[in-house]
Amino acid sequence: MIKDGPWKEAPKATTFAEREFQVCIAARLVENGKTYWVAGGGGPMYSVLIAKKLYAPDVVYVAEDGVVGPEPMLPFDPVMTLAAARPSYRALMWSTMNGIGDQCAVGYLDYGVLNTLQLDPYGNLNSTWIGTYGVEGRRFNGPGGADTIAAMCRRVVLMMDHQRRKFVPRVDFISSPGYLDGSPGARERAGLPANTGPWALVTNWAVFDFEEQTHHLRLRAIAPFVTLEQVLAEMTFEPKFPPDGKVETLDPPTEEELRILRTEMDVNGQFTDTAAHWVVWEDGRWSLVAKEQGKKLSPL
Amino acid sequence: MIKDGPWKEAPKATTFAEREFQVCIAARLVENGKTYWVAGGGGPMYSVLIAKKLYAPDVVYVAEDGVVGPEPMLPFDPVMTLAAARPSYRALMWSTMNGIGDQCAVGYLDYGVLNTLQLDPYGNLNSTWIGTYGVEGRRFNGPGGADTIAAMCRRVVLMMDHQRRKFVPRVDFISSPGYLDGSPGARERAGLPANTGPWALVTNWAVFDFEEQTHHLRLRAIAPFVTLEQVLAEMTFEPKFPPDGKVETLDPPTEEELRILRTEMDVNGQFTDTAAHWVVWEDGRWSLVAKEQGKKLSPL
Amino acid sequence: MADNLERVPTVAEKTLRILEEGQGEYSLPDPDVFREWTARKDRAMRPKLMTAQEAVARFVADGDYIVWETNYFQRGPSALIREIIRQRKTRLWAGGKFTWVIVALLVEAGCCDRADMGFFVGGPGVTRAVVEKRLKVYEYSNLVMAARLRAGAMGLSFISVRSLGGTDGFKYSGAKIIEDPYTGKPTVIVPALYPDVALIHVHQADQYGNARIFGTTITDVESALASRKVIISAEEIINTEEIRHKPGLTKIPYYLVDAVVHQPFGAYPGECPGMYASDTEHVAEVLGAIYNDKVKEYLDKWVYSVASEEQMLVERVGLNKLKEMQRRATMVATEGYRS
Amino acid sequence: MADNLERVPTVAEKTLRILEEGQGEYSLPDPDVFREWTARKDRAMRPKLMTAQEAVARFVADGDYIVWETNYFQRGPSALIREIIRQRKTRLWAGGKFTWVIVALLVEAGCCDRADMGFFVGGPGVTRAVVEKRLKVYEYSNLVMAARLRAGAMGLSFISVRSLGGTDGFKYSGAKIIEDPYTGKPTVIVPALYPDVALIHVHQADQYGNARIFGTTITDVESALASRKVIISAEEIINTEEIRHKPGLTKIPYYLVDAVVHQPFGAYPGECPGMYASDTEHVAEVLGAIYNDKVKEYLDKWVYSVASEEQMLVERVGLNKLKEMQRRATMVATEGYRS
Repeated sequence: MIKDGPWKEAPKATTFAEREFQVCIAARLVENGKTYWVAGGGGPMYSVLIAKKLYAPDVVYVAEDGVVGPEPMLPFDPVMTLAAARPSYRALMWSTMNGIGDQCAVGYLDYGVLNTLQLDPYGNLNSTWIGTYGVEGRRFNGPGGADTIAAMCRRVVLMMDHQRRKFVPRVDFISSPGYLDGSPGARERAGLPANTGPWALVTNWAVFDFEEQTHHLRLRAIAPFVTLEQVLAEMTFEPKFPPDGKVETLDPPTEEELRILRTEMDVNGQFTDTAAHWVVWEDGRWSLVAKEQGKKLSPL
Repeated sequence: MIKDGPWKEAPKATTFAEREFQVCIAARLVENGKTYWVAGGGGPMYSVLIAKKLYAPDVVYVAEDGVVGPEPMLPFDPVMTLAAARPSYRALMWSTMNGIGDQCAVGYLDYGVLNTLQLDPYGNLNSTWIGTYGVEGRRFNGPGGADTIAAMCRRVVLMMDHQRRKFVPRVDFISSPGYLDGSPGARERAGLPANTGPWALVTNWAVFDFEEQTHHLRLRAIAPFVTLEQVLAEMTFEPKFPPDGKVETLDPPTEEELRILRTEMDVNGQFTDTAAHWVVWEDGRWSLVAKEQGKKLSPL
Repeated sequence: MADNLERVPTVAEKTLRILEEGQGEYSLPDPDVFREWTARKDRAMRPKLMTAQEAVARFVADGDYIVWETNYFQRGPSALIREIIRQRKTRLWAGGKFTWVIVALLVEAGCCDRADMGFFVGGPGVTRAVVEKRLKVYEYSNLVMAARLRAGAMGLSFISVRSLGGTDGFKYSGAKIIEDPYTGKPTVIVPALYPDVALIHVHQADQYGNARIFGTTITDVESALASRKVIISAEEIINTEEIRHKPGLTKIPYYLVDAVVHQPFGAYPGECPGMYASDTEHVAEVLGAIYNDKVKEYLDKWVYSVASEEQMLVERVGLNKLKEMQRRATMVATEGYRS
Repeated sequence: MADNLERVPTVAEKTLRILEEGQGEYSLPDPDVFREWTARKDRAMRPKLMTAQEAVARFVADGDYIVWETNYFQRGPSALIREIIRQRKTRLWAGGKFTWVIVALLVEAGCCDRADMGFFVGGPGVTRAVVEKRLKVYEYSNLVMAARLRAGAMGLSFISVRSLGGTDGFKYSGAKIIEDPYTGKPTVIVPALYPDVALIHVHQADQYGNARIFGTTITDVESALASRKVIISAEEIINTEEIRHKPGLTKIPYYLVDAVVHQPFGAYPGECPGMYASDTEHVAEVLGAIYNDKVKEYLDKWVYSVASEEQMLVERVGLNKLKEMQRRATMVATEGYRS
């Protein structure tokens, strides 16, 4: 899953936000020559579009509303990541919601990439309610297109902030299915297509996959700017580890990845603005540096 | 069902083929301001198009393949009554087979008009096999779109040659449903939509409807050129009669009806060519006259 | 007798087990009841042009189940939604798929007390309404809601889907898991949806309701087929002659439609692809109002304090902004949006 | 715990009765098996242009279930069908919906031993094949076959329909009547259809298989989605640049497609709406051949005695006839067929 690629040789960035790192890592996981169905915009969309520009030219990006293989006119207006002219530009096909759902159901949409608010060891997603459903806490936006993608795409890449309150033993509400209780055949018993399920989780600190037998989250690689102890401390449960115990260290973003992300996608600096600090390479090591108020990272 | 209309006052034709008569009578049954879904071409299509031109301007003709409300470019090439440019001309919408089927299923297609090879007292249609199914006899073209129309349109007008071998107590094969065994709720028990079923039968000699309680074929009117005895002799079962016993006499075709039929629709004279004789008004009465070989009826 | 008759070795039992049932409320999906309604709709081509006020007054009743296509930001029937709020409709049941802020606006305006969830912003107002039991939410997803509408559009009572199973949403939905009648495997089915009202904003329509939409569509066609009352708002009213010239462009035939509202900028503040871009400031304002619990102020400014959409566009938005939105559309991508 | 949880008063039982079952043979409609096939299809855009000979040789196997769109007379894949006959494929199972002469031709040519009926001409040859047990026919209708393909295209195992029940066709089909899981009423369901091969003739396609069709369609899109192998024949090959210019016109995306055959007059003797009218003499000839039991002579003349479609068009049809067919199309209705 963690492969080598052109990023190995490319000039590395020395200052970036963690969420930028996360998007670049997700981009490197993109498999060339496959279809990617992405709900909404943000990190999942950016990761696929960066990959298509740099590493996976034969990837087919499919938007939730049925835009197939566009050459989107970047950047987009805020919120307008779907059903709008710029993201739909120069597509091979404009379909409908049910039309693109059909393509997924019969198996033509290989990968999904999804954000989640909360995750459990079996990759179940919560985007509906944090707290006690209907009683206390907060209602969020619901599954949207994520339930479909999580159910029917062959492989799903998840993206989440690496925070202790988000890695929970049991999500407050399963909005979109992972491996449910993790037992063999649990998804099939729920009526979901065979041979589907979460394939990877990319946080701002680490990359996970799911152990084949147990369907349990397994740590595969960590960011160069955090320690294994830090990664585990921000989880309420212990992940599995590879059989050889080897957890790899990820490469930092390249200058080119960040240039594309900053100039064509996250142009309003949402990722960098919402970050509390920057990751900076100084004196031969990575450190977290408090952000200067109002200062944006340069587009390189 | 048998109404008065502009044909009462219009100049009457004095020479015509029986099947021409049949089409004109079916045209007069067309209800203005309703949608008509017609499978294939021939008499059913002609009757609706004549009606639209003369009596029912707000009728919406819908072709089997989903052409909605065309202003068809008449006449058509042989066979090319569907999925072709001329019958699709100046439509309001071009749909798909499932798309137009959906419109029918939710109830937007009011009437169907169908040809049949065989009919039983409950309006069941056979267009699949005459003889013992699969063993002896002859395979015909199957239900095509007729099963759908017979099942889902609100009212169905049937058209059949008035011949003893076609009025049978039980059709050899139910290709498209009438009232099945005639019992109350028989169609609903078979999963068909409520409040649907055959509404009229127009032959070259008579018009029937179906008795409300028994769902049995009921004679309502006969052609001016045949007697009641002739009509009944060409049936293997006795139809019901109206409560008052009154069987009406139909008006002959008008010159205008025939002109449209002959010049815009049946331009190759299929109806007149295949007729064994013409119906002719002579000496104050109608008679059947053997056709002169090769001579066509004039288009008036 | 049957000559090519063969016994199929698939289903041996004569019953199918229902393995699981969601507990969410839904209207009984009976196609025959829906057909009684469509039987009464007029098939003749009659002009249906009217104002948004009139269309909403006549065709949206308190307690109706409403669906709308796309959302407040992208070719949605934003003008019609604002008119619903302005007329203070109540007890609406919202089909909240593929939408953003509309459910929150309806809830805060007191128009809506039930919602089927696909996707909508769940800010503090919606959370409060749920906790205080002023709003019931039933849980589906965008595509499952689209499947329910498709089943309605097909005149069915239910349809099977390959998702929703295993989620907690399933429990609060009308879905069931049954043994598949052919494969025997567990299969999720959902009830068809037959809304009372569909609100659809289109690029072009004629006065009878024959409607064209360019770009992707969500479930515009399905909603029009499955809903009792269909209100179309259109950027442009075109001649029926033009409709007949390119019948392949017609997405919705007129006899499904009850009202046609000529409403330029009817998707404002959203984009109408190929015609105008969105008002990004307004988008930020309404999202901010929801997240910061200022929806009432937002509605006062943009809905209640103006008598009509036209007044809002002239007095609150201004012609310069509208021209700029058109200019930005022209600058990006008008290709493909006329065919 | 569940706050908006309500008991739905619809289905009390925990089983559904199967009330009736047709006895026709069909392939088990398992979407997961179909998904194993689509998993292996290439998603990259690679040129797929090849001749009809090559496409049929590579993608039509003996024993395959084949579907085709429209028919021999109207935008059907007539050239591909003739090539199947020319290559003497055997044991094909024909999805005979909305078609005229094709099944009769395939049967008389010895290519076909099973057919699902929607509509096809049943002349003496077909009758004889049935009585002599060389042909099994299962009975559906055009729309029910379309529904089966739609269920396949939706990745389902079955779908409910509002027809077929009560007919004798039902008995010789794969349909069932079950208690509706929501209304309790009797409901007809049919098995999804996942053909091996879809043959689709289109107006325009690019070299990868992105395809455009103008005018009404039957189930072109559904067939492409539900079939393992998809062969497109196209009147015109256009640039992908043109496809991207009007994405709304693409009906079939390239990754469903295995072969693209550039086949001008590929619908001959049928019409291709907006491009050419039909050869009415040929239409009469083939219908006459079937009704008068002269199919072998017809096939000798038009199929076996020519090595390719190109040879047939030049030597049997002649350029004058082809030009006249085009002229007649131009005379009638080209409007609407480019958008």
